[in-house]
Amino acid sequence: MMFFLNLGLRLTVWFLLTADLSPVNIVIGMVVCLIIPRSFTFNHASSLRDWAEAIWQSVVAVPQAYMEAVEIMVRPHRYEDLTLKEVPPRRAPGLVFLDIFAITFTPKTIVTRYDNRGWYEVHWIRRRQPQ
Amino acid sequence: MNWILGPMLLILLIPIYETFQDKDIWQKMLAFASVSTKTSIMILVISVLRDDWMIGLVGVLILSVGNASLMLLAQVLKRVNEL
Amino acid sequence: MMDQLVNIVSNGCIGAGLVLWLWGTWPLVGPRSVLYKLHTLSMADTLGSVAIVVGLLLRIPSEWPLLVMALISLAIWNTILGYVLAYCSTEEPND
Amino acid sequence: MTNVMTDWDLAAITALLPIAAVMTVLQKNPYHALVVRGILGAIAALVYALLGAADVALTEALVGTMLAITLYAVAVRSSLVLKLGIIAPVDLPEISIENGSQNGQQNGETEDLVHPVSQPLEDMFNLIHSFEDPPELKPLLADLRVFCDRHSLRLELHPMPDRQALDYAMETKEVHGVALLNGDSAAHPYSVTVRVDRLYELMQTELNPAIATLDTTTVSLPENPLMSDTSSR
Repeated sequence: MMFFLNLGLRLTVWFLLTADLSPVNIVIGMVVCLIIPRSFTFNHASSLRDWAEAIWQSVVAVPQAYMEAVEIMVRPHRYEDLTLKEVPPRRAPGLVFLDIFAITFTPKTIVTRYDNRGWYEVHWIRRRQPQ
Repeated sequence: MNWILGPMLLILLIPIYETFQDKDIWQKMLAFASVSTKTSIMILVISVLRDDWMIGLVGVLILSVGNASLMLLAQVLKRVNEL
Repeated sequence: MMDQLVNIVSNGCIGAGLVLWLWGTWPLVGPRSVLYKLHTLSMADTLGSVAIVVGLLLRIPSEWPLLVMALISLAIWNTILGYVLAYCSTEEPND
Repeated sequence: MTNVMTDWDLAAITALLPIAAVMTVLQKNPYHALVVRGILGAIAALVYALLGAADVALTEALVGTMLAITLYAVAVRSSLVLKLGIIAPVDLPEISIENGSQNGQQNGETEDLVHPVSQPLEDMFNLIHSFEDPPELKPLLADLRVFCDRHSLRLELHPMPDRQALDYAMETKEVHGVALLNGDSAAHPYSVTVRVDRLYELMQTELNPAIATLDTTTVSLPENPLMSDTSSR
Protein backbone atom coordinates (compact mmCIF):
# COMPACT_ATOMS: atom_id res chain seq x y z
CA MET A 1 0.00 0.00 0.00
CA MET A 2 2.80 2.33 1.03
CA PHE A 3 4.52 1.42 -2.22
CA PHE A 4 1.65 2.48 -4.48
CA LEU A 5 1.02 5.70 -2.58
CA ASN A 6 4.69 6.52 -2.81
CA LEU A 7 4.77 5.81 -6.54
CA GLY A 8 1.60 7.80 -7.09
CA LEU A 9 3.00 10.81 -5.25
CA ARG A 10 6.23 10.71 -7.23
CA LEU A 11 4.44 10.38 -10.57
CA THR A 12 2.14 13.28 -9.69
CA VAL A 13 5.12 15.48 -8.90
CA TRP A 14 6.84 14.38 -12.11
CA PHE A 15 3.87 15.17 -14.37
CA LEU A 16 3.13 18.47 -12.64
CA LEU A 17 6.76 19.54 -13.03
CA THR A 18 7.13 18.47 -16.65
CA ALA A 19 3.52 19.17 -17.74
CA ASP A 20 3.89 16.74 -20.62
CA LEU A 21 1.82 13.59 -21.22
CA SER A 22 3.65 12.18 -24.25
CA PRO A 23 4.45 8.42 -24.10
CA VAL A 24 8.19 9.09 -23.89
CA ASN A 25 7.74 11.30 -20.87
CA ILE A 26 5.48 8.77 -19.16
CA VAL A 27 8.12 6.06 -19.62
CA ILE A 28 10.89 8.33 -18.33
CA GLY A 29 8.76 9.32 -15.34
CA MET A 30 7.99 5.70 -14.45
CA VAL A 31 11.66 4.74 -14.68
CA VAL A 32 12.78 7.70 -12.56
CA CYS A 33 10.13 7.05 -9.92
CA LEU A 34 11.12 3.39 -9.64
CA ILE A 35 14.86 4.08 -9.59
CA ILE A 36 15.14 6.76 -6.90
CA PRO A 37 15.61 5.17 -3.50
CA ARG A 38 12.89 4.52 -0.97
CA SER A 39 12.76 2.98 2.45
CA PHE A 40 11.92 -0.70 2.80
CA THR A 41 10.23 -0.86 6.17
CA PHE A 42 7.03 -2.76 5.52
CA ASN A 43 6.51 -4.17 8.97
CA HIS A 44 3.67 -1.84 9.88
CA ALA A 45 0.24 -3.30 9.61
CA SER A 46 -2.22 -0.74 8.29
CA SER A 47 -5.45 -1.29 6.46
CA LEU A 48 -6.82 0.49 3.46
CA ARG A 49 -9.48 1.96 5.72
CA ASP A 50 -6.87 3.68 7.87
CA TRP A 51 -5.35 5.24 4.81
CA ALA A 52 -8.68 6.42 3.42
CA GLU A 53 -9.54 7.92 6.78
CA ALA A 54 -6.20 9.74 7.11
CA ILE A 55 -6.38 11.13 3.57
CA TRP A 56 -9.97 12.25 4.13
CA GLN A 57 -8.89 13.95 7.35
CA SER A 58 -6.25 15.97 5.53
CA VAL A 59 -8.68 16.97 2.76
CA VAL A 60 -11.25 18.13 5.31
CA ALA A 61 -8.51 20.07 7.10
CA VAL A 62 -8.35 22.64 4.24
CA PRO A 63 -11.81 24.26 4.57
CA GLN A 64 -11.63 23.81 8.34
CA ALA A 65 -8.32 25.70 8.39
CA TYR A 66 -9.92 28.68 6.60
CA MET A 67 -12.86 28.65 8.98
CA GLU A 68 -10.50 28.66 11.95
CA ALA A 69 -8.47 31.48 10.41
CA VAL A 70 -11.59 33.64 10.07
CA GLU A 71 -12.56 32.74 13.64
CA ILE A 72 -9.14 33.79 14.94
CA MET A 73 -9.38 37.08 13.07
CA VAL A 74 -12.87 37.85 14.35
CA ARG A 75 -12.29 36.86 17.97
CA PRO A 76 -8.72 36.97 19.22
CA HIS A 77 -7.35 33.81 20.84
CA ARG A 78 -4.98 34.89 23.55
CA TYR A 79 -4.34 31.79 25.61
CA GLU A 80 -2.14 28.79 24.98
CA ASP A 81 -2.64 25.20 26.02
CA LEU A 82 -0.90 21.84 25.62
CA THR A 83 -2.84 18.58 25.28
CA LEU A 84 -2.07 14.97 24.47
CA LYS A 85 -3.91 13.22 21.67
CA GLU A 86 -3.99 9.48 21.57
CA VAL A 87 -3.31 7.45 18.45
CA PRO A 88 -2.95 3.74 17.95
CA PRO A 89 0.67 2.89 18.78
CA ARG A 90 3.11 1.81 16.05
CA ARG A 91 1.28 3.52 13.22
CA ALA A 92 2.78 3.36 9.75
CA PRO A 93 5.11 6.32 9.02
CA GLY A 94 2.94 7.55 6.16
CA LEU A 95 -0.13 7.60 8.37
CA VAL A 96 1.74 9.49 11.07
CA PHE A 97 2.79 12.00 8.45
CA LEU A 98 -0.79 12.50 7.28
CA ASP A 99 -2.00 12.86 10.89
CA ILE A 100 0.62 15.46 11.70
CA PHE A 101 -0.18 17.26 8.46
CA ALA A 102 -3.91 17.38 9.17
CA ILE A 103 -3.41 18.64 12.73
CA THR A 104 -0.70 21.18 12.00
CA PHE A 105 -2.36 22.57 8.87
CA THR A 106 -5.18 24.09 10.90
CA PRO A 107 -4.03 27.33 12.51
CA LYS A 108 -5.35 26.57 16.00
CA THR A 109 -3.37 23.40 16.52
CA ILE A 110 0.26 22.37 16.08
CA VAL A 111 1.84 19.01 16.83
CA THR A 112 5.00 19.58 18.83
CA ARG A 113 6.04 15.98 19.45
CA TYR A 114 5.17 12.49 18.33
CA ASP A 115 5.81 9.60 20.66
CA ASN A 116 6.13 6.00 19.50
CA ARG A 117 4.11 4.79 22.46
CA GLY A 118 1.02 6.32 20.98
CA TRP A 119 0.40 9.99 21.50
CA TYR A 120 0.86 13.36 19.87
CA GLU A 121 1.61 16.41 21.95
CA VAL A 122 -0.68 19.10 20.52
CA HIS A 123 -0.28 22.82 21.19
CA TRP A 124 -3.49 24.89 21.06
CA ILE A 125 -4.42 28.51 21.12
CA ARG A 126 -7.69 29.21 22.91
CA ARG A 127 -10.12 32.03 23.43
CA ARG A 128 -10.52 31.52 27.14
CA GLN A 129 -8.09 30.73 29.87
CA PRO A 130 -7.76 26.92 30.00
CA GLN A 131 -8.42 25.47 33.45
CA MET B 1 -3.20 43.63 -10.60
CA ASN B 2 -0.14 45.86 -10.40
CA TRP B 3 -1.22 47.06 -6.98
CA ILE B 4 -0.35 43.75 -5.36
CA LEU B 5 3.45 44.08 -5.16
CA GLY B 6 3.41 47.20 -2.97
CA PRO B 7 1.43 45.70 -0.08
CA MET B 8 3.41 42.47 -0.38
CA LEU B 9 6.63 44.40 -0.01
CA LEU B 10 5.34 46.23 3.05
CA ILE B 11 4.31 42.95 4.69
CA LEU B 12 7.72 41.49 3.83
CA LEU B 13 9.31 44.27 5.86
CA ILE B 14 7.64 43.01 9.07
CA PRO B 15 9.69 39.81 9.48
CA ILE B 16 12.85 41.63 8.36
CA TYR B 17 12.31 44.18 11.11
CA GLU B 18 11.65 41.31 13.52
CA THR B 19 15.04 39.70 12.82
CA PHE B 20 16.64 43.05 13.44
CA GLN B 21 15.06 43.68 16.83
CA ASP B 22 14.68 40.23 18.40
CA LYS B 23 17.71 38.58 19.97
CA ASP B 24 16.22 35.11 20.38
CA ILE B 25 17.42 32.62 17.79
CA TRP B 26 14.08 30.83 17.39
CA GLN B 27 12.24 34.08 16.78
CA LYS B 28 14.79 34.81 14.08
CA MET B 29 14.18 31.37 12.58
CA LEU B 30 10.44 32.11 12.44
CA ALA B 31 11.17 35.34 10.61
CA PHE B 32 13.43 33.46 8.20
CA ALA B 33 10.67 30.93 7.48
CA SER B 34 8.25 33.77 6.86
CA VAL B 35 10.63 35.67 4.56
CA SER B 36 11.49 32.62 2.48
CA THR B 37 7.83 31.76 1.83
CA LYS B 38 6.90 35.34 1.09
CA THR B 39 9.74 35.92 -1.36
CA SER B 40 8.90 32.80 -3.35
CA ILE B 41 5.25 33.80 -3.56
CA MET B 42 6.39 37.23 -4.73
CA ILE B 43 8.49 35.56 -7.43
CA LEU B 44 5.37 33.67 -8.58
CA VAL B 45 3.37 36.90 -8.68
CA ILE B 46 6.12 38.61 -10.68
CA SER B 47 6.16 35.74 -13.15
CA VAL B 48 2.41 36.15 -13.68
CA LEU B 49 2.76 39.92 -14.08
CA ARG B 50 5.55 39.50 -16.61
CA ASP B 51 3.96 36.42 -18.22
CA ASP B 52 7.41 34.80 -18.02
CA TRP B 53 7.18 31.11 -17.15
CA MET B 54 10.89 30.65 -16.75
CA ILE B 55 10.66 32.81 -13.62
CA GLY B 56 7.51 30.96 -12.56
CA LEU B 57 9.28 27.63 -12.73
CA VAL B 58 12.16 29.02 -10.67
CA GLY B 59 9.67 30.29 -8.09
CA VAL B 60 8.08 26.86 -7.77
CA LEU B 61 11.48 25.17 -7.50
CA ILE B 62 12.62 27.60 -4.80
CA LEU B 63 9.33 27.00 -2.99
CA SER B 64 9.75 23.24 -3.07
CA VAL B 65 13.41 23.01 -2.05
CA GLY B 66 14.00 26.27 -0.21
CA ASN B 67 12.69 25.13 3.14
CA ALA B 68 15.02 22.15 3.33
CA SER B 69 17.91 24.28 4.55
CA LEU B 70 15.64 25.75 7.20
CA MET B 71 14.84 22.33 8.61
CA LEU B 72 18.51 21.30 8.63
CA LEU B 73 19.44 24.51 10.42
CA ALA B 74 16.66 23.96 12.97
CA GLN B 75 17.97 20.49 13.75
CA VAL B 76 21.54 21.75 14.13
CA LEU B 77 20.40 24.55 16.44
CA LYS B 78 18.45 22.09 18.55
CA ARG B 79 21.55 19.95 18.99
CA VAL B 80 23.64 23.00 19.89
CA ASN B 81 21.13 24.18 22.47
CA GLU B 82 21.00 20.77 24.12
CA LEU B 83 24.65 20.93 25.16
CA MET C 1 -19.18 38.73 -18.49
CA MET C 2 -17.53 35.47 -17.51
CA ASP C 3 -14.14 37.14 -17.71
CA GLN C 4 -15.21 39.88 -15.37
CA LEU C 5 -16.58 37.41 -12.85
CA VAL C 6 -13.33 35.42 -12.88
CA ASN C 7 -11.42 38.66 -12.48
CA ILE C 8 -13.45 39.70 -9.47
CA VAL C 9 -13.12 36.28 -7.81
CA SER C 10 -9.38 36.25 -8.49
CA ASN C 11 -8.90 39.71 -7.07
CA GLY C 12 -10.94 38.66 -4.05
CA CYS C 13 -8.71 35.63 -3.47
CA ILE C 14 -5.55 37.69 -3.72
CA GLY C 15 -6.97 40.36 -1.45
CA ALA C 16 -8.02 37.76 1.12
CA GLY C 17 -4.56 36.24 0.93
CA LEU C 18 -2.96 39.62 1.55
CA VAL C 19 -5.22 40.23 4.54
CA LEU C 20 -4.25 36.83 5.96
CA TRP C 21 -0.58 37.64 5.34
CA LEU C 22 -0.83 40.91 7.20
CA TRP C 23 -2.90 39.48 10.04
CA GLY C 24 -0.64 36.51 10.58
CA THR C 25 2.68 38.31 10.17
CA TRP C 26 1.90 41.28 12.38
CA PRO C 27 2.12 39.34 15.70
CA LEU C 28 5.74 38.44 14.82
CA VAL C 29 7.02 41.72 16.23
CA GLY C 30 5.11 41.23 19.46
CA PRO C 31 6.46 39.62 22.66
CA ARG C 32 4.52 36.33 22.31
CA SER C 33 6.05 32.85 22.57
CA VAL C 34 7.53 31.05 19.57
CA LEU C 35 4.67 28.55 19.47
CA TYR C 36 2.01 31.26 19.48
CA LYS C 37 3.75 33.00 16.61
CA LEU C 38 3.93 29.67 14.77
CA HIS C 39 0.13 29.45 14.92
CA THR C 40 -0.32 32.86 13.38
CA LEU C 41 2.44 32.21 10.84
CA SER C 42 0.77 29.01 9.69
CA MET C 43 -2.28 31.19 9.10
CA ALA C 44 -0.34 33.76 7.11
CA ASP C 45 2.23 31.77 5.22
CA THR C 46 0.23 28.65 4.46
CA LEU C 47 -3.37 29.78 4.15
CA GLY C 48 -2.64 33.28 2.88
CA SER C 49 -0.17 32.09 0.27
CA VAL C 50 -2.53 29.32 -0.87
CA ALA C 51 -5.23 31.95 -1.35
CA ILE C 52 -2.87 34.15 -3.40
CA VAL C 53 -1.77 31.25 -5.61
CA VAL C 54 -5.40 30.23 -6.17
CA GLY C 55 -6.06 33.80 -7.23
CA LEU C 56 -3.20 33.61 -9.72
CA LEU C 57 -4.45 30.22 -10.91
CA LEU C 58 -7.88 31.64 -11.73
CA ARG C 59 -6.24 34.38 -13.77
CA ILE C 60 -3.89 32.13 -15.75
CA PRO C 61 -5.57 28.72 -15.97
CA SER C 62 -3.31 27.62 -18.83
CA GLU C 63 -0.35 27.17 -16.49
CA TRP C 64 -2.21 24.98 -14.02
CA PRO C 65 0.41 22.21 -13.61
CA LEU C 66 2.99 24.66 -12.33
CA LEU C 67 0.64 26.45 -9.97
CA VAL C 68 -0.87 23.22 -8.64
CA MET C 69 2.68 22.10 -7.93
CA ALA C 70 3.22 25.38 -6.09
CA LEU C 71 0.05 24.77 -4.06
CA ILE C 72 1.06 21.26 -3.08
CA SER C 73 4.60 22.15 -2.09
CA LEU C 74 3.39 25.21 -0.19
CA ALA C 75 0.91 23.24 1.88
CA ILE C 76 3.18 20.31 2.65
CA TRP C 77 6.44 22.16 3.24
CA ASN C 78 5.03 24.95 5.34
CA THR C 79 3.02 22.61 7.52
CA ILE C 80 5.88 20.22 8.12
CA LEU C 81 8.22 23.15 8.70
CA GLY C 82 5.82 24.35 11.39
CA TYR C 83 6.00 20.94 13.04
CA VAL C 84 9.81 20.79 12.81
CA LEU C 85 10.21 24.29 14.24
CA ALA C 86 7.76 23.53 17.05
CA TYR C 87 9.59 20.30 17.81
CA CYS C 88 13.05 21.86 17.76
CA SER C 89 12.24 24.99 19.73
CA THR C 90 10.69 23.14 22.68
CA GLU C 91 12.64 21.21 25.26
CA GLU C 92 12.51 17.44 25.52
CA PRO C 93 10.25 16.40 28.42
CA ASN C 94 12.21 14.62 31.15
CA ASP C 95 10.72 11.21 31.67
CA MET D 1 11.82 45.55 -18.87
CA THR D 2 8.07 45.59 -19.33
CA ASN D 3 6.13 48.45 -17.84
CA VAL D 4 3.75 46.42 -15.72
CA MET D 5 5.74 47.36 -12.66
CA THR D 6 6.43 50.88 -11.59
CA ASP D 7 9.98 52.00 -11.07
CA TRP D 8 9.13 52.57 -7.43
CA ASP D 9 8.35 48.91 -6.82
CA LEU D 10 11.55 47.94 -8.53
CA ALA D 11 13.67 50.36 -6.54
CA ALA D 12 12.01 49.45 -3.24
CA ILE D 13 12.51 45.71 -3.68
CA THR D 14 16.10 46.15 -4.83
CA ALA D 15 16.78 48.31 -1.76
CA LEU D 16 16.01 45.31 0.44
CA LEU D 17 19.21 43.61 -0.69
CA PRO D 18 21.71 46.05 0.85
CA ILE D 19 19.58 46.28 3.99
CA ALA D 20 19.72 42.50 4.45
CA ALA D 21 23.45 42.50 3.69
CA VAL D 22 24.17 45.12 6.33
CA MET D 23 22.07 43.17 8.82
CA THR D 24 24.09 40.03 8.12
CA VAL D 25 27.36 41.84 8.70
CA LEU D 26 26.15 43.35 11.98
CA GLN D 27 25.36 40.02 13.65
CA LYS D 28 27.77 39.08 16.44
CA ASN D 29 26.65 35.55 17.17
CA PRO D 30 27.62 33.23 14.28
CA TYR D 31 24.38 31.24 14.51
CA HIS D 32 22.30 34.40 14.27
CA ALA D 33 24.43 35.42 11.31
CA LEU D 34 23.57 32.11 9.63
CA VAL D 35 19.86 32.76 10.00
CA VAL D 36 20.17 36.28 8.66
CA ARG D 37 22.31 34.92 5.81
CA GLY D 38 19.32 32.73 4.91
CA ILE D 39 17.10 35.80 4.76
CA LEU D 40 19.68 37.56 2.60
CA GLY D 41 19.67 34.55 0.23
CA ALA D 42 15.87 34.57 -0.07
CA ILE D 43 15.82 38.30 -0.80
CA ALA D 44 18.68 37.99 -3.28
CA ALA D 45 16.76 35.27 -5.15
CA LEU D 46 13.73 37.60 -5.26
CA VAL D 47 15.75 40.52 -6.60
CA TYR D 48 17.46 38.38 -9.24
CA ALA D 49 14.11 37.00 -10.38
CA LEU D 50 12.69 40.50 -10.44
CA LEU D 51 15.50 41.68 -12.70
CA GLY D 52 14.85 38.75 -15.03
CA ALA D 53 17.77 36.49 -14.19
CA ALA D 54 15.93 33.25 -13.49
CA ASP D 55 19.05 31.09 -13.63
CA VAL D 56 20.96 33.24 -11.17
CA ALA D 57 17.98 33.25 -8.81
CA LEU D 58 17.80 29.47 -8.87
CA THR D 59 21.53 29.15 -8.23
CA GLU D 60 21.32 31.61 -5.35
CA ALA D 61 18.50 29.66 -3.74
CA LEU D 62 20.05 26.22 -4.16
CA VAL D 63 23.77 26.88 -3.72
CA GLY D 64 23.92 30.26 -2.02
CA THR D 65 21.26 29.57 0.56
CA MET D 66 20.78 25.84 0.96
CA LEU D 67 24.31 24.50 0.50
CA ALA D 68 26.09 27.44 2.09
CA ILE D 69 23.92 27.42 5.20
CA THR D 70 24.25 23.69 5.65
CA LEU D 71 28.02 23.75 5.27
CA TYR D 72 28.44 26.82 7.49
CA ALA D 73 26.20 25.30 10.15
CA VAL D 74 28.38 22.21 10.27
CA ALA D 75 31.57 24.29 10.21
CA VAL D 76 30.45 26.68 12.96
CA ARG D 77 29.22 23.85 15.13
CA SER D 78 32.43 21.86 14.88
CA SER D 79 34.88 24.75 15.16
CA LEU D 80 33.37 26.98 17.82
CA VAL D 81 34.00 24.62 20.70
CA LEU D 82 36.29 24.62 23.71
CA LYS D 83 37.26 21.06 24.59
CA LEU D 84 38.43 20.97 28.17
CA GLY D 85 40.05 17.89 29.67
CA ILE D 86 39.36 17.28 33.36
CA ILE D 87 40.12 14.52 35.79
CA ALA D 88 36.94 12.79 36.81
CA PRO D 89 35.96 9.23 37.53
CA VAL D 90 34.69 7.76 34.28
CA ASP D 91 32.84 4.53 34.52
CA LEU D 92 32.16 3.84 30.90
CA PRO D 93 29.75 0.96 30.62
CA GLU D 94 30.62 -1.59 27.97
CA ILE D 95 28.92 -0.33 24.87
CA SER D 96 29.34 -2.20 21.68
CA ILE D 97 27.17 -2.98 18.72
CA GLU D 98 26.75 -6.64 19.74
CA ASN D 99 25.76 -5.54 23.19
CA GLY D 100 23.15 -3.19 21.85
CA SER D 101 21.50 -5.74 19.63
CA GLN D 102 21.38 -8.22 22.49
CA ASN D 103 19.57 -5.67 24.57
CA GLY D 104 17.16 -5.17 21.73
CA GLN D 105 16.38 -8.85 21.59
CA GLN D 106 15.68 -8.89 25.27
CA ASN D 107 13.29 -6.01 25.01
CA GLY D 108 11.43 -7.58 22.14
CA GLU D 109 12.33 -8.01 18.53
CA THR D 110 10.10 -5.29 17.13
CA GLU D 111 12.18 -2.60 18.78
CA ASP D 112 15.25 -4.06 17.19
CA LEU D 113 13.81 -4.03 13.70
CA VAL D 114 13.32 -0.30 13.70
CA HIS D 115 16.74 0.83 14.94
CA PRO D 116 19.18 -2.00 14.49
CA VAL D 117 22.42 -0.03 14.61
CA SER D 118 21.64 3.41 15.96
CA GLN D 119 20.71 2.32 19.49
CA PRO D 120 24.28 1.88 20.84
CA LEU D 121 25.34 5.11 19.16
CA GLU D 122 22.45 6.88 20.81
CA ASP D 123 23.48 5.42 24.18
CA MET D 124 26.97 6.75 23.62
CA PHE D 125 25.59 10.19 22.74
CA ASN D 126 23.41 10.26 25.85
CA LEU D 127 26.34 9.17 27.97
CA ILE D 128 28.57 11.97 26.75
CA HIS D 129 25.92 14.61 27.20
CA SER D 130 24.46 13.39 30.44
CA PHE D 131 27.88 13.76 32.05
CA GLU D 132 27.43 16.05 35.04
CA ASP D 133 29.86 18.65 36.28
CA PRO D 134 32.05 17.25 39.05
CA PRO D 135 31.17 19.19 42.22
CA GLU D 136 34.74 20.17 43.06
CA LEU D 137 35.12 21.97 39.72
CA LYS D 138 31.83 23.88 39.83
CA PRO D 139 33.10 27.44 40.56
CA LEU D 140 35.64 27.23 37.74
CA LEU D 141 33.14 25.77 35.29
CA ALA D 142 30.60 28.45 36.10
CA ASP D 143 33.21 31.09 35.29
CA LEU D 144 34.17 29.27 32.10
CA ARG D 145 30.54 28.97 30.99
CA VAL D 146 30.12 32.74 31.22
CA PHE D 147 33.29 33.13 29.19
CA CYS D 148 32.08 30.64 26.56
CA ASP D 149 28.64 32.22 26.29
CA ARG D 150 30.19 35.60 25.65
CA HIS D 151 32.17 34.24 22.71
CA SER D 152 29.43 31.85 21.45
CA LEU D 153 31.63 28.88 22.22
CA ARG D 154 30.39 25.49 23.29
CA LEU D 155 32.09 24.09 26.39
CA GLU D 156 32.72 20.38 25.98
CA LEU D 157 34.08 18.49 28.98
CA HIS D 158 36.29 15.49 28.34
CA PRO D 159 36.57 13.45 31.54
CA MET D 160 39.81 11.44 31.85
CA PRO D 161 40.79 8.94 34.54
CA ASP D 162 44.24 10.37 35.46
CA ARG D 163 46.92 12.95 34.80
CA GLN D 164 48.68 10.76 32.24
CA ALA D 165 45.60 10.49 30.05
CA LEU D 166 45.17 14.27 30.26
CA ASP D 167 48.72 14.90 29.11
CA TYR D 168 48.31 12.45 26.31
CA ALA D 169 45.06 14.09 25.18
CA MET D 170 46.85 17.46 25.21
CA GLU D 171 49.76 16.07 23.22
CA THR D 172 47.55 14.55 20.53
CA LYS D 173 45.52 17.79 20.37
CA GLU D 174 42.39 15.98 21.38
CA VAL D 175 41.55 18.76 23.84
CA HIS D 176 42.22 22.50 23.73
CA GLY D 177 43.08 22.75 27.39
CA VAL D 178 43.03 21.02 30.74
CA ALA D 179 41.70 22.13 34.11
CA LEU D 180 43.22 20.75 37.32
CA LEU D 181 42.70 21.14 41.03
CA ASN D 182 45.57 22.92 42.78
CA GLY D 183 45.70 20.80 45.89
CA ASP D 184 47.92 22.95 48.12
CA SER D 185 47.43 26.65 47.39
CA ALA D 186 44.16 28.03 48.66
CA ALA D 187 44.65 31.34 46.83
CA HIS D 188 44.22 29.72 43.43
CA PRO D 189 42.15 26.58 43.75
CA TYR D 190 42.43 25.69 40.07
CA SER D 191 44.96 25.77 37.29
CA VAL D 192 43.97 25.95 33.65
CA THR D 193 46.36 25.19 30.81
CA VAL D 194 45.43 25.93 27.23
CA ARG D 195 47.44 25.27 24.10
CA VAL D 196 45.65 27.76 21.81
CA ASP D 197 47.25 31.21 21.89
CA ARG D 198 44.08 33.12 21.13
CA LEU D 199 42.19 31.36 23.91
CA TYR D 200 45.02 32.20 26.28
CA GLU D 201 44.86 35.87 25.41
CA LEU D 202 41.10 36.03 25.86
CA MET D 203 41.11 34.08 29.10
CA GLN D 204 43.90 36.20 30.52
CA THR D 205 41.77 39.30 30.34
CA GLU D 206 38.35 37.80 31.04
CA LEU D 207 38.73 34.87 33.40
CA ASN D 208 38.53 35.65 37.11
CA PRO D 209 42.17 35.60 38.31
CA ALA D 210 41.13 34.81 41.89
CA ILE D 211 39.84 31.44 40.84
CA ALA D 212 42.46 29.95 38.60
CA THR D 213 46.06 30.30 37.50
CA LEU D 214 46.36 30.36 33.76
CA ASP D 215 49.10 28.77 31.74
CA THR D 216 49.83 28.10 28.11
CA THR D 217 51.85 25.43 26.41
CA THR D 218 52.75 24.69 22.86
CA VAL D 219 52.48 21.15 21.78
CA SER D 220 53.66 19.55 18.60
CA LEU D 221 52.34 16.30 17.30
CA PRO D 222 54.62 13.33 17.97
CA GLU D 223 56.92 12.40 15.10
CA ASN D 224 54.95 9.39 14.11
CA PRO D 225 51.34 9.59 15.20
CA LEU D 226 50.72 5.99 14.22
CA MET D 227 53.46 4.76 16.51
CA SER D 228 52.28 6.70 19.52
CA ASP D 229 48.75 5.63 18.84
CA THR D 230 49.60 1.95 18.98
CA SER D 231 51.88 2.37 21.98
CA SER D 232 49.09 3.88 24.00
CA ARG D 233 47.01 0.79 23.50
